[in-house]
Amino acid sequence: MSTAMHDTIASSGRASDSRVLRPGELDLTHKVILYLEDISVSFDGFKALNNLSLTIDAGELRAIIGPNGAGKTTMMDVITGKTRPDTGKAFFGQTLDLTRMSEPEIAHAGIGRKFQKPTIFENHSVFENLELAMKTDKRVWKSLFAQLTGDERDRVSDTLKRIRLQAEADRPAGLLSHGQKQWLEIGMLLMQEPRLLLLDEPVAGMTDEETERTAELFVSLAGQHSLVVVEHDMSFVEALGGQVTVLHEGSVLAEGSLAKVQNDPRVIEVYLGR
Amino acid sequence: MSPSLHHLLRILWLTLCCAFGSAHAAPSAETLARLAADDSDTRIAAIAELGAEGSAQSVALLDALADEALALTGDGRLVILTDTGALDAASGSAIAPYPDDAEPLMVNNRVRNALQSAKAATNIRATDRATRLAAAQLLRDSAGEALMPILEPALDAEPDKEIRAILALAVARVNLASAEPAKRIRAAELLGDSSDASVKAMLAALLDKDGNGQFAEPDAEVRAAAKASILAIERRLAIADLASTAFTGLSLGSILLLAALGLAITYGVMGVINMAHGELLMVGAYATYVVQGLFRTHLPGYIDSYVLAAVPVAFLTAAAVGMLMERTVIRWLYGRPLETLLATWGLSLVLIQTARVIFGPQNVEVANPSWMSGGVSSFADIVLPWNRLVIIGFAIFVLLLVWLMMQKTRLGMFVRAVTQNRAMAGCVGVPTARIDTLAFGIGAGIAGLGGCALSQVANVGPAMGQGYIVDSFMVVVLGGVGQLAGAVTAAMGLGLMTKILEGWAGAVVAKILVLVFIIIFIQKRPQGLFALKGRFVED
Amino acid sequence: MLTVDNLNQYYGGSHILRNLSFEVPMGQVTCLLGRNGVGKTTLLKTLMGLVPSATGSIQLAVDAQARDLTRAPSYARVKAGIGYVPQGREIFPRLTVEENLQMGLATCPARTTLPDRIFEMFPVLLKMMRRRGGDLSGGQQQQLAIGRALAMGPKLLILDEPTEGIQPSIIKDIERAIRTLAATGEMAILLVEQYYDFAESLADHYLLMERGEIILRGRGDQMVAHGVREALSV
Amino acid sequence: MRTPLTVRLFQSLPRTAWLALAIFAAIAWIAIPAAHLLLPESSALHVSAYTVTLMGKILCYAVVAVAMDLIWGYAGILSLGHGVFFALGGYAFGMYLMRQIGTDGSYGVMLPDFMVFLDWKELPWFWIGSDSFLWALFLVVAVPGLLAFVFGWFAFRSRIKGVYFSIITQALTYATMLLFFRNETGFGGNNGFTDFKRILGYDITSPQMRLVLFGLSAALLIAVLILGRYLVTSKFGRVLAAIRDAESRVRFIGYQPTQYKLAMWTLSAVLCALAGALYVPQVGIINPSEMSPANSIEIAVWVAVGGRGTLIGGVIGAFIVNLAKSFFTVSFPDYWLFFLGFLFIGVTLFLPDGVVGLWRKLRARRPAAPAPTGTAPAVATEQPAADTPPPAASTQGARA
Amino acid sequence: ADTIKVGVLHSLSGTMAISETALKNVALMAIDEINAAGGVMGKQLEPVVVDPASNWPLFAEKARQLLSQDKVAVTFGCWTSVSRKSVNPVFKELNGLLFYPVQYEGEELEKNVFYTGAAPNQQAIPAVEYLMSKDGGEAKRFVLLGTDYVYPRTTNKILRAFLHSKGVKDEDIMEEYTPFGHSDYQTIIANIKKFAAAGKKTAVVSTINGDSNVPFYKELGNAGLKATDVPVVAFSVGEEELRGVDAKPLVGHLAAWNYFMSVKNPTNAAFIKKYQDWAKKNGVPNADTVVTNDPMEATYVGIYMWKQAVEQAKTTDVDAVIKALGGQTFKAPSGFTLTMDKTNHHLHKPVLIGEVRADGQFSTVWKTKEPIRAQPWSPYIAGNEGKQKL
Ligand SMILES: Nc1ncnc2c1ncn2[C@@H]1O[C@H](COP(=O)(O)OP(=O)(O)OP(=O)(O)O)[C@@H](O)[C@H]1O
Ligand SMILES: Nc1ncnc2c1ncn2[C@@H]1O[C@H](COP(=O)(O)OP(=O)(O)OP(=O)(O)O)[C@@H](O)[C@H]1O
Ligand SMILES: NC(N)=O
Ligand SMILES: [Mg+2]
Ligand SMILES: [Mg+2]
Repeated sequence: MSTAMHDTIASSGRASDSRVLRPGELDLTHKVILYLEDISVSFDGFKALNNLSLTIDAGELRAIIGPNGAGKTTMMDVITGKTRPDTGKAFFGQTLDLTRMSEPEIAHAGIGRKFQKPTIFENHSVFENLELAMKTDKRVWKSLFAQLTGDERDRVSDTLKRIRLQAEADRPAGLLSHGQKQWLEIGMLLMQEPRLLLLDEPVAGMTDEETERTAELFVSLAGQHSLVVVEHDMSFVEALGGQVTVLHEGSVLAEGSLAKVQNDPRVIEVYLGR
Repeated sequence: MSPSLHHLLRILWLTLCCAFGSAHAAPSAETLARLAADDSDTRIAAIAELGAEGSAQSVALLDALADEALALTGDGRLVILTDTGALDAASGSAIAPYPDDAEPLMVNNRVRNALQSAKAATNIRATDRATRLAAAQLLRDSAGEALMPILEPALDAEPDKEIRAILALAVARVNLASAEPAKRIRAAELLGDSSDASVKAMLAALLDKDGNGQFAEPDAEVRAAAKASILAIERRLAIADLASTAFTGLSLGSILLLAALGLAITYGVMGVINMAHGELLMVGAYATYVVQGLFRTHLPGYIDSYVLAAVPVAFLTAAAVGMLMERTVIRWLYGRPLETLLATWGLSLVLIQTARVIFGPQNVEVANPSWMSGGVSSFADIVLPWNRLVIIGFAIFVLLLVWLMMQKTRLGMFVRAVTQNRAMAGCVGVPTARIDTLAFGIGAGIAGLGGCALSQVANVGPAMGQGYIVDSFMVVVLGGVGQLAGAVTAAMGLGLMTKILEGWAGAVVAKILVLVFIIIFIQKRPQGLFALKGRFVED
Repeated sequence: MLTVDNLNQYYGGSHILRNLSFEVPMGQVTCLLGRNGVGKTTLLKTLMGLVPSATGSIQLAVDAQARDLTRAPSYARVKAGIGYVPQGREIFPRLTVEENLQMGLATCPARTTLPDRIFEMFPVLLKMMRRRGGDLSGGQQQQLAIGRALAMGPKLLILDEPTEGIQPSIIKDIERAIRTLAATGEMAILLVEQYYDFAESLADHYLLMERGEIILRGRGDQMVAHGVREALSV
Repeated sequence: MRTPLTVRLFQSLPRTAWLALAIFAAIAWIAIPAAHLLLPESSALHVSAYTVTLMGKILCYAVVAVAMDLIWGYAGILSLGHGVFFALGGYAFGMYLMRQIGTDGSYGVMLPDFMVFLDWKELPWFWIGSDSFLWALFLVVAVPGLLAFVFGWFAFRSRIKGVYFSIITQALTYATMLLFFRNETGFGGNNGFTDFKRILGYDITSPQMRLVLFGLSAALLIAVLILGRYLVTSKFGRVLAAIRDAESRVRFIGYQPTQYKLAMWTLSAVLCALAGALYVPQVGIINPSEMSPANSIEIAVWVAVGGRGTLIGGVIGAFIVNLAKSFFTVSFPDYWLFFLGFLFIGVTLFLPDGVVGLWRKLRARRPAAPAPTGTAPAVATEQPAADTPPPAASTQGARA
Repeated sequence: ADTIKVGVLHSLSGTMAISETALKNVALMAIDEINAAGGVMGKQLEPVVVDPASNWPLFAEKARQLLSQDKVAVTFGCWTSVSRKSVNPVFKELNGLLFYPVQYEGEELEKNVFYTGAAPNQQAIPAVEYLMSKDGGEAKRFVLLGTDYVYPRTTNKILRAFLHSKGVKDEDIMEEYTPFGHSDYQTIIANIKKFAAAGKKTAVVSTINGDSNVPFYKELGNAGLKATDVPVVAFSVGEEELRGVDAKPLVGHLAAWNYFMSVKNPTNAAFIKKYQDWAKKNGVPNADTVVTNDPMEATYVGIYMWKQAVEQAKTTDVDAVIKALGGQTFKAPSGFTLTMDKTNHHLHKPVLIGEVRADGQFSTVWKTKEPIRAQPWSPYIAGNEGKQKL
């Protein structure tokens, strides 16, 4: 991560120092945007997460890899409030206790998520999908009278271009192919302008070329946003360039640069294979 | 014993009497005349006389009166009407021509009561144990001072322990009013063995004070004995109360379950919002009715087994109707669950009207076979009706059937797979169309079985199904859609709760409270009792 | 051997598959490539009878016996010997893993047992036999879907992006397994794949689709020469 | 450059729809009154009191159907208990109508007859103020609105969905029905309210009053259609539809589904209640059977027949079903259930999206006639039922 | 027109079809019979049958249709009180004429309605008097059991007042209601048993209506509550209802009506025969087992009384017919000659009490010597004094 990037984050952190935080606002005083400590989750006795601890810095782009069933998706479930951990702490910034917030509250606080299985609004057009995701006041009363401003329209168009779905803008999203749905979901995430993006296998089903584009996109987002990307595609992880965390049986097995973890015999044993 | 057989025996008996001359003198003409009097008091006195006399011919006369076969002709003669002709009541000889103007003597409840007592007074001396037992039971509840001359000798002569205990109670009841305190004490103590609320009332009356503060029972010892006995009876009654509430709750639960099990498949497993479910119950019930009719006309001797034959017929008929529904209508609606609501609502209207056209709008009569009529008296006057006992057993049987089918057979697995992912089920080689038809047929057939059971306790009519549809959905949904164990728990829970509340607040309020309970309960368990858990539920 | 002739397919008004003709020979791996939305999945669904084909014919020849499957319902195609691993896994969420696998035996006589091969390839399935399919992780579900298709020992195995979401070591196992299966000479394999390297290393033949048409085809070892990778990234 | 609300309201309906509404309004407010009052009974164009009442009644049903469509068609929440809101609206207004009877009842006192009969000496507390027209209007909105709000608040908060929600709404209406059946509850038991005499002092049976009620029903329907259309085309409507299709996803992008559902639910209930309030003086009776589960199911049936998620479909469905009922019960009293039953079956089988769906299909077919190649056979244009269920019916609604 | 239209307003579908269909049938039969005999004033009667489908607002709508579209001269219809209440305003507004054939709770007198069923004093009160008599078993304790709606509630209110007047105390009266369609009577029957066990002779007065009767009687039979112990007297159970039950366990239970099918007299024999023939001819389901009952007789009587009144008034004009109806007499199948009261629009009716026989018929165990006059406004309800006429 470049120092310049670090500076912007740091300065935004300082900015928030200088004034009183409103309740629910993200506090990045210690540069940490996501803080998981000793998280455990079990299903009928099976420990999907086992004392998992992990911190993500603001602006960081982190890749998470690990065998099938290691608990990657479950971890995202915990962060987004879908699953409540049995034990452990999960904080967004310094102050926001994720284990006590509802999904919309968490989303509102600035965490966005792309699911492993693309989930979009199938009966809405591609355009409407993006419109709904857009960062704005999402309360009932506002939505009754909401109207797209020119600005907002432009933002939707920009995103459409970015995810290459301009031509499909008015089609129902349910008719998109699998890969197109993946893109749309990424687009929705961008519209949300979250501080922290959680991406569960974003390039599954994409061509190699699109995989590269996606990697570029994520790298460009890092800095202003923090990203946590789960993937099994090592060339993609390589292209992301950031730190890599390996999960195994619900806890961290290894952490470091891709090169480092790729040579870790345990990682090769349980994950990469020979 | 069938009435005609009864008649036959009576004729035989009377004939014998006439042919060989009876050991006893025939009842006097005067007594006979009093039997036909206008005034009930006179008649009842005559009945008592005949009963006390106990001659075979008197018994025959009383039986004829009880069967409303004793008639008065226009010219004032008493005759006994039989299936084949008429007999003179006084002589027992056949009369020709048949007296067309003979009017059966009116028997009202009062006369019937007198007849029963008279009959019991005779029967207590019978040789057959069962007859004596029945007579003793009757006497226990109704004996009065007047019968003491019969009761006491009968008690002394009685060899059977059980009957003796009953007779002792009967004697004790009478003795409670005896002039001798010792007898009264003994009686009060003995009556503590009773589990009869009326005995309790009788004992309690001893403890009442009159206007001057005097106890109705002057002897303190008798009062103490009575008090102790009352406590003993009360304890037994309290237990009986609990047991009977539990039984009624269980029974209601089993009926709810039977009504709902078919729906647990068609809706719970297959996802068809089957508004015609109630009508499938109706089909099963009408099938039972038809089988009963066929037995009555073709196999009258086996009428008691008609229900057994009706079980498979109800299953098959309802299954056939169900499969027809599936093939013609529901088949086109998979993946559009809400449309099934509309179409099956339409189907239910059609089925109701069809029943109305075929069988008429009125309810039809489905009788319990004799082995399902009446009940077993358990202690403290609780009668467990046979039909309800059988239905509880039947519910367990059907439940087992459904469970085995769904969980232990490949068919069950296919059905579950098809409803979870129809396209993919086809892609692993399941003939989805056939499975759908079969599964819906089985669900409908199970509903038919439910209908067969319901016909034994409730109405059979065109609109009968409408009364069950709401309850059935409540059971299936409250239990958790697709969860057999949930349906069972829900049915039993609702049954018990309804019955407990009903005893406390009455039927209407109980029903309201149960519904409110359902609303509140679902708040706590938004997916029903046995909610499906797991990560796939939300997606 | 699967023979597809002149297949056409429409969704609403739009022409999705245009005059497709190709073969999938026995004992070989045929890879179908193409960018997102060109119609690969649609083609496979048409082969499975999930969407009715407008025109054209689909023939499956097993043991020198050819069957026309153009109008056959899905289950009949499976009975004829096709195994299918769909895109998006499509496991039965409320059946246990074991039951899911047994569903793969739907066309076999009752009491047929599951081949051990499945568990050798995907040991995790053995560990999770009693868990419900829907509770598995994404990659586990994918493994389950492949295992299910293999259960009955198909004559033609159709795989729609089977490596999606699977960890690298197992992808390698799958690669080996597919090669072994093809090598027995008793199975034809039609593989749709976005993961180019995987496809290239397996393909005996390849087909490249573009907007509903096959624009390039050839032997697997010609993929580099024909510039397939480049064609995919335009 | 925000567009003013009125303009947007106007824009939410296409021009043809405005035209249709205008024609409808003209018929309801001018043609029918004229034909009823001015034309002699012998005239072929005379509209009888019977017809006016019948139409007025169906207009009220149509409002209910539109309200149902708003919550079912657009929010995917199938209520099997909407009858309770309709009936409560009716009862609230019925209380006023009962008070207007004054001393004209059979006991000749100010208390409603059934209270005299129950030996009640004075009005129970919840009847206080019921002689005021305005208070009655307030109750019409407030009571069902409050019930819906409280009920919905708990239910949506607990994330009760699909059939579970449907069933508890059914339990709600059923329980309320039983409650109202009881004489002690204070609403006339099974007999309910009937034998009304006046509204605001005017004779309720006069032709003018009949026409006023009829005109108000038409006005309510028009208003509900416009409002409904605005809602479903607004962002609010889109969020609601998104909740219907993928509620958890909506949560993850930061909306509170509970609030959205609650808003639409309560609105729908209040619209039902208004319809109920207009219904009661027109049909002349309100009793608990309006809350029977079957009645509520029928409301859903109207919507399904007309076409779900179309608004106008509710209106069409309410008219078709109720006119068919009125016609068949007279013409084929013994067999009308067959007709009705087959109508429902036929609609589902052959018109999967209701009558409106058929109409749309017919319209869509015309421009689509010159198909791309002309060789595409019809089958391929059909949605493959096995694969992708038609969007409207995929996941939402009464199924878990 | 050369026909006179006659409305028949009975539910042929829905919950009430079970009872009302037979009334439609008997009305049609009577109309056929009158037509065959030359009609009314030389005009044929033309029945207009509609189905209000057990839906109360629909009753009002259909009534309006009959009166304003079909212009019927008279309507025979309704069973439940609420349906009558629903159509009353319509008949009043359009000045129509309704004949209501079912026993009801009274507390009503409408100019446009003629009540041919029993008022409480023509059914309920004599029945209870009988139960208190020696032959009736000298009951001292009463269970008032009914379906939860106005007719049972009112009847029981009147009965309670009546029982009070006879010195029965409140603790000796148990009042219980069940919802419409209630089908599980286990608890109630257990409660009755308990109540009856207190020592005094107990009787049950049942105003259970419609579909609940079958489960009630089945349970009663199986629970071993015999008529000789605790007799049940019912006001809504007639021959038609007993068709749906196995009557054997019910022998001895009672019903109070103004007519029984089992009544023996030539008029009744002819009436039954006519109906059975008509049923066969018109393809009524189960035509060989059709029965007649009290409301059917009341319908039949009503039609003939109307015919006589029209012929006397020489017009079908409603006001004239109403005037002519008072004092009409008709020899009814019950064996009595019934009179329409001059002032209160109710029939003078005999009261018959019957015990259930094993064949589902009733044997009359008590009857009044002559028809008694109806008291629609029960003297046992406060405030009704001096209201006995229109
Ligand atoms: N609701 C549940 N019930 C039972 N087991 C569960 C449940 N949810 C998750 N699991 C198990 O928890 C483990 C972790 O699952 P998770 O989805 O987090 O894995 P993952 O790391 O995302 O895997 P993949 O790379 O395959 O997506 C898996 O073994 C899974 O089977
Ligand atoms: N049900 C449908 N109705 C209309 N169009 C559809 C439907 N399903 C898919 N399509 C369209 O058909 C085209 C082909 O889709 P398909 O799923 O076959 O693509 P694919 O090649 O498998 O893509 P991917 O690699 O992303 O999985 C896409 O443009 C898609 O939008
Ligand atoms: N009037 C009656 N029986 O409802
Ligand atoms: Mg995962
Ligand atoms: Mg694809």
